[in-house]
Amino acid sequence: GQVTVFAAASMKTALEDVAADWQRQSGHKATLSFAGSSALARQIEAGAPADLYLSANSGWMDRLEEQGLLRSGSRSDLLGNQLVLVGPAGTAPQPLDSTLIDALEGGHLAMALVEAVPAGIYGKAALEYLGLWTDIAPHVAQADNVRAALALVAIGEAPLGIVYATDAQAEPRVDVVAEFPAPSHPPITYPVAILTDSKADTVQAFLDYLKGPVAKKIFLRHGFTEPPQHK
Amino acid sequence: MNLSVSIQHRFAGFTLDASFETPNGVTALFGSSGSGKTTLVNAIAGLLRPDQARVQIGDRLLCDSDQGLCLPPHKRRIGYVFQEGRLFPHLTVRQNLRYGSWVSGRQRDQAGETRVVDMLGIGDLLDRRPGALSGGEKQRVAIGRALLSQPLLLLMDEPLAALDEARKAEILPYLERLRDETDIPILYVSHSVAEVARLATTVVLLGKGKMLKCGPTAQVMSDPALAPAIGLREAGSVLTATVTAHHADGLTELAAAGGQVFLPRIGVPAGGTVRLRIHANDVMLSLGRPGRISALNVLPGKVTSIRSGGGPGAMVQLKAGHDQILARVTKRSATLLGLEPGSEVFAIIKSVSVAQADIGARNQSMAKSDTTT
Amino acid sequence: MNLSVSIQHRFAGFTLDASFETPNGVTALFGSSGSGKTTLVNAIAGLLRPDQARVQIGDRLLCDSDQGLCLPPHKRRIGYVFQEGRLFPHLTVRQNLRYGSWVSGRQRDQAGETRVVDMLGIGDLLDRRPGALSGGEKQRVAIGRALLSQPLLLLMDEPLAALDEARKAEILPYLERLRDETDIPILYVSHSVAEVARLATTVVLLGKGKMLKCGPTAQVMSDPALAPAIGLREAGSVLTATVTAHHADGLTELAAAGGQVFLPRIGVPAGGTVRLRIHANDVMLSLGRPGRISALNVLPGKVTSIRSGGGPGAMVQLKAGHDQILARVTKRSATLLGLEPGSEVFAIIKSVSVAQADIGARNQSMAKSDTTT
Amino acid sequence: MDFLSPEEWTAVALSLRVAIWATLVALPLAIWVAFLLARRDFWGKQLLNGIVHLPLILPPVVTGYLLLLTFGRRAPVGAWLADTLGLVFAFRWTGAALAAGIMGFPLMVRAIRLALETVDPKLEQAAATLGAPRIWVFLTVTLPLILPGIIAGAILGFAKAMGEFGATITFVSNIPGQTQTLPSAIYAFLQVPGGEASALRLVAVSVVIAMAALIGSETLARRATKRVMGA
Amino acid sequence: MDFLSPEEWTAVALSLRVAIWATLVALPLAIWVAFLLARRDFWGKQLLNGIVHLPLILPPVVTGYLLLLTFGRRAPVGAWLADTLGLVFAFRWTGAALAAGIMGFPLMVRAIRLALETVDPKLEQAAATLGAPRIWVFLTVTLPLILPGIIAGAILGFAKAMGEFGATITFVSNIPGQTQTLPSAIYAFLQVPGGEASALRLVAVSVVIAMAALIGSETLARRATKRVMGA
Ligand SMILES: Nc1ncnc2c1ncn2[C@@H]1O[C@H](COP(=O)(O)OP(=O)(O)OP(=O)(O)O)[C@@H](O)[C@H]1O
Ligand SMILES: Nc1ncnc2c1ncn2[C@@H]1O[C@H](COP(=O)(O)OP(=O)(O)OP(=O)(O)O)[C@@H](O)[C@H]1O
Ligand code: MOO
Ligand SMILES: [Mg+2]
Ligand SMILES: [Mg+2]
Repeated sequence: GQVTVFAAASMKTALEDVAADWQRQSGHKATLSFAGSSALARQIEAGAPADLYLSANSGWMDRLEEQGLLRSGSRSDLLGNQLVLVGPAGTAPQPLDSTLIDALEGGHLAMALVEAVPAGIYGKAALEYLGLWTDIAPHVAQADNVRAALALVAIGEAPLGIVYATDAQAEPRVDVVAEFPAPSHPPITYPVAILTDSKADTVQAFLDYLKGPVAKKIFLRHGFTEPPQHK
Repeated sequence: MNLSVSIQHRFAGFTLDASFETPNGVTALFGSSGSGKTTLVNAIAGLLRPDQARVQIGDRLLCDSDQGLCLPPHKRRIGYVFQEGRLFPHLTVRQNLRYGSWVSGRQRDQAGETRVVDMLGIGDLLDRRPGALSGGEKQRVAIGRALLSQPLLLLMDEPLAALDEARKAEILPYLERLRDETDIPILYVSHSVAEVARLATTVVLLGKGKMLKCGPTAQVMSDPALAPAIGLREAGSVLTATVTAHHADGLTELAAAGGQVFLPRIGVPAGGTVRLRIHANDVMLSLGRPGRISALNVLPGKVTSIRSGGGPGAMVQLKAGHDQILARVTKRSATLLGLEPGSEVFAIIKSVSVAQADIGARNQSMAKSDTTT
Repeated sequence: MNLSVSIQHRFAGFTLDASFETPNGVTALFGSSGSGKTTLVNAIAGLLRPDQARVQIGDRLLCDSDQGLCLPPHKRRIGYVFQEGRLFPHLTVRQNLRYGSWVSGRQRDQAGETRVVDMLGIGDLLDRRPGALSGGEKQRVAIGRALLSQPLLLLMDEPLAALDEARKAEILPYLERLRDETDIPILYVSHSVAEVARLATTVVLLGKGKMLKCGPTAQVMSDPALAPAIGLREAGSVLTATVTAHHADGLTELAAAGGQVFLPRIGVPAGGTVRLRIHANDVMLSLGRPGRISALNVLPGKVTSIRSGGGPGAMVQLKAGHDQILARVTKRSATLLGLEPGSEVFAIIKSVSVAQADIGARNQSMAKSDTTT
Repeated sequence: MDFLSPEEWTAVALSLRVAIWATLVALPLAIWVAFLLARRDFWGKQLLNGIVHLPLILPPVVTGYLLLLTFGRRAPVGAWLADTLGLVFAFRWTGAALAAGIMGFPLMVRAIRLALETVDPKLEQAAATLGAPRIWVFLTVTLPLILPGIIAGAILGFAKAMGEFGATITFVSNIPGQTQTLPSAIYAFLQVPGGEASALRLVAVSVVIAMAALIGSETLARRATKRVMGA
Repeated sequence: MDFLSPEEWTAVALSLRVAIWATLVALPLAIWVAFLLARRDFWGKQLLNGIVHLPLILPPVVTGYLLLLTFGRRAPVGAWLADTLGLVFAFRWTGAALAAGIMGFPLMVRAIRLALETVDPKLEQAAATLGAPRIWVFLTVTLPLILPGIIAGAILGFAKAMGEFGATITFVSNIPGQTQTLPSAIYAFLQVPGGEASALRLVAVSVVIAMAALIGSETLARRATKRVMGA
């Protein structure tokens, strides 16, 4: 009756809380394996014994879907998130305009990889939308994932960084100095799906629980939002 | 079992080309530093793959380039005492000694081991590792290790060079016994003429990679032409004599072709045959039979040749019975005595100067193989 | 410059405790395998840090445990020829030879280098690496390397053991010249009595880590009590003689205390003093002056003692002039000749038996330092 | 023990198991390959040498990915091994051991090869003249003489196995109790804002284990060296 | 060249520069440390030994994080170096070289140390009796004799530097043209669905470079060994 969940690493704290709660409710255990969305997707392609895939990136989910690795009809957008600009705690609010580059004071803007990691892709899109990208691109330090970018700001190595609201909320050493408007970037979604090979009888129950109100409350508490409606 | 060797090999700047066939017993490989002795011995052991080679012990063919046959070293059953020890540093002395029987799965010969250990005086070293042994101690262990591997041929590359006289004197008889009591041929590299004369049945003289001479020890040693190659001081002759009696005062009486000879007692029973080595330097010549002197051995003979070079000395060859005796005297003496071929003289040899270390005992079978070559 | 050494050191199972002081020239370190020769030499070179040590060359104190002084090896300026070569495998022979002057930034002595290379016969090897040299070739390079490091003391641990007679005979005179023409003391480990007798001013006899005897060569060598330690065959006496004339037939005439002596020509001018070594085995005794024999050297003398052990031989000590001569004869001869202390005899010594290799030339300063010890 | 959660203890135990197996299984193979590279001449030697070094040259993620493509359940080699030998690597601790072993392999081979190259062939010749066939020469002379090198190789392999992360998480994911090694657990903590303290605890455990192994190996190696050098 | 984009060529050049500097600068230090560990006895030797091995034991991300905490602009050491020597590591290629050097350090030290331990002290003694002071003995005897070990250490360090990813990206991020090494670029491609082919191209470049270095080093090492072994 055990469910194995492959989930994007950035969901660790929230998902662990949810799984613990589910175990308390149902008596069933969910085994959570956290890694980058890409690594997990490749592992699923290679036949990983996962029941549920929770990605931070709809691109990888699309690819699995194309290959018929998802149980049909099980895919849905579970959560949404918001993109924010953060600075070390105490940093004054920063308008998202051409003063941004001065605010770096010669330092770097921390982001996730802008071509590869979702948070970086969204961030680059937003900056392009705001017309700031060309100027600021040489000053961007790209980390291998969004949490690493957050850490750069948290320890003060980068004066500013672009991360998810969920990350900003969890890290006391940073303050949100600006929020990116929703239209400035593609919608941020966390898709979820059951995998074709899944044999666990409780997988549907767990997915239902994830979509249910109790889990949603926990997710929202961690800063996630309802999934964006337009898809 | 005789040993037949034919080896050609080229290094940059050095060519070895030597063929010889030797009867059973000890074959001395003699030659100056760099003349190719170690190279030759390595080729026989299979450690060096020569350009062209044929090596045969008795009827065991070890290697024949023409047939494309070349046994690997471990199948040759050759005990090799290296010029530089080559003890296994990670094994104790005891384990080094037992290595041969261990790796070949042979029954260990405990009695033989005890005998060899005693003979070599390494009983106290058995539990030590080779690293902290003295130079001579290492070499003694190396000799023991080779002896205990039950070889069919023993190669010894200057095995005694690092040892003192007393230790040499202790080990030499054991090598003699090995020669006399077993059928194992020994190829023995040495710079010491005394050792060679004592041990060797046959001498192979190498010079710059070429074989200069191969023959019975007596013949090579008393060849005046080879004296420079061997070393003037070391030239001499080798006689064969039969033991006639052992006297109470510790002397042994022998009959040589040229007459009666006395020696300090030797361990050969009456009737046995021995070889006596006489340094040319140790022979004095007298025109009349000398009177009251301490030398007991006086052999009458006839001068066959006198060779003198640029130095003050002359090498006089005598015939005493059918034996050749070499005597090295000054030109002045030769002149004073009026020596010339045909002169009748007496060779005076101090009995003790035919010293223990120069006596080689031979058993009958060897005497035979010696004369047939 | 004299050498003063006092060293105590313990290994598990072996204790070295030796103190000696030797005059300038060559000091031979003599003793059986495992008696501590290498250990002693290592301690002098500073390679082993002994428990207790004091080493002084002339007035240069190298090491004194009491003062807590201990110079590191590279500051001692000691040339060391090791028992096992220790050539640098990554350098050519030439680079090995020049290593000493290179690392110490000294001016290289090109003439000296050429001379040493010629003397050692290693001219053809200069561009080779040590890996493929023969055993004797390696040792010759090692000797050259030590000589060319311009040392203040030379330590030689069996330097000639791997060499053939001819090569030894070539190198020995150079060591003699080193001894005679320079002020460099040499500590020479050897198992060869002939080498020791020829080279050494002083002999230090070691046994099981203890110093048994230290004294002038002549004295140690002709001490009948030490004959067993030195080896019976090698016992003998050392005489001092003055060159009186060089004759046209290649002989040199000398005056010893006991009379006139002839030798093959030696390179010492008339008036010079030389040391002659006479093997006890090479001396024959005669009651009357012998007649027409080839031996040119007949010294009258008087028997001072006769020592005979369990064997068939007897050691007869004579006084010829004020020199001691040892003669080893058979008991039978001693009885036949009726020898006893006080007997007047003639010692017959073949001139050539006082051979080239046993002649040691000494210059005046050495003769002096010799007599003062 | 309160210091670590049960799940973390599991990760510690798993890491140890993975590292020990990786080292023990890879070692004989490494000795063999080192021997080939040091002593034999054959066609393709440089190729073998290159392949051995690959895990060092490639980013670990790539190695993990290649492993996934080779030893995954759907991959030819993986399927064949599973069918014939019943040996499954994918998403098992065995896979973690495989990844760790492969990542440490070049280190082991180099250390052993270096030791092999300094063994004096004259000693091996001496053994041969005493009647030892090649394999015996190797076992009784060569092997004991290169023991310090083997120990060095083993400890390098073990340390690498304890620290290996990229290839492991890419190949066998990060499934608690099955494939979650210490480094994976540490990584997961670092993905959580404020997870540094938890990560540090695990780092400490990892360091203590590796240091113990290190000191043990030093002692062994010193003993082996002393035996060889004399006294 | 069409095979790689200009940006990718930049990454290749940067990786080469990083690997070469990392190897060259770390090598003398590695020789010194190897010498201390092999030949000297001092208090804290085991500690030094442990520290040297740390980069091997720790997951690379942790190493990168520790580097950030030590050599970052805000970190004490980093600030001091920047102020006094003008040496800045954070977000510079120099930082990538530092990370690569540190990750390869244990491999270098081990190889060199292993070689040092097999040098016959008797040869060093002989050099001393010929008048060579310690440092000369080291330079003229020890160093040439351990050359094969030094070459092995250098090539291991170089290979590792070419492949290092985790510590580098964590420490200096991924700034195209400044800190984007080949492994970072490869990683980025692997994060995107369908990026495998591009990643493979870069892997090929990386492998070719490393193989060339490998074969070069083998040739050098063989020559060095031959010199030492004779002929
Ligand atoms: N490091 C060591 N530890 C223990 N014992 C040692 C050590 N080095 C030498 N010995 C022992 O000390 C004794 C003297 O050794 P040393 O090498 O000085 O002898 P030696 O007189 O030079 O002999 P040889 O003529 O055989 O070279 C030997 O018994 C040897 O085994
Ligand atoms: N691997 C090699 N390459 C080139 N030359 C070599 C090689 N091995 C030996 N030689 C040369 O071959 C000659 C014969 O060497 P070998 O070792 O056989 O001499 P040896 O008679 O044993 O001398 P020694 O009495 O000095 O030990 C020497 O000149 C030596 O330098
Ligand atoms: O799958 Mo991620 O680690 O949130 O980009
Ligand atoms: Mg030789
Ligand atoms: Mg010695």
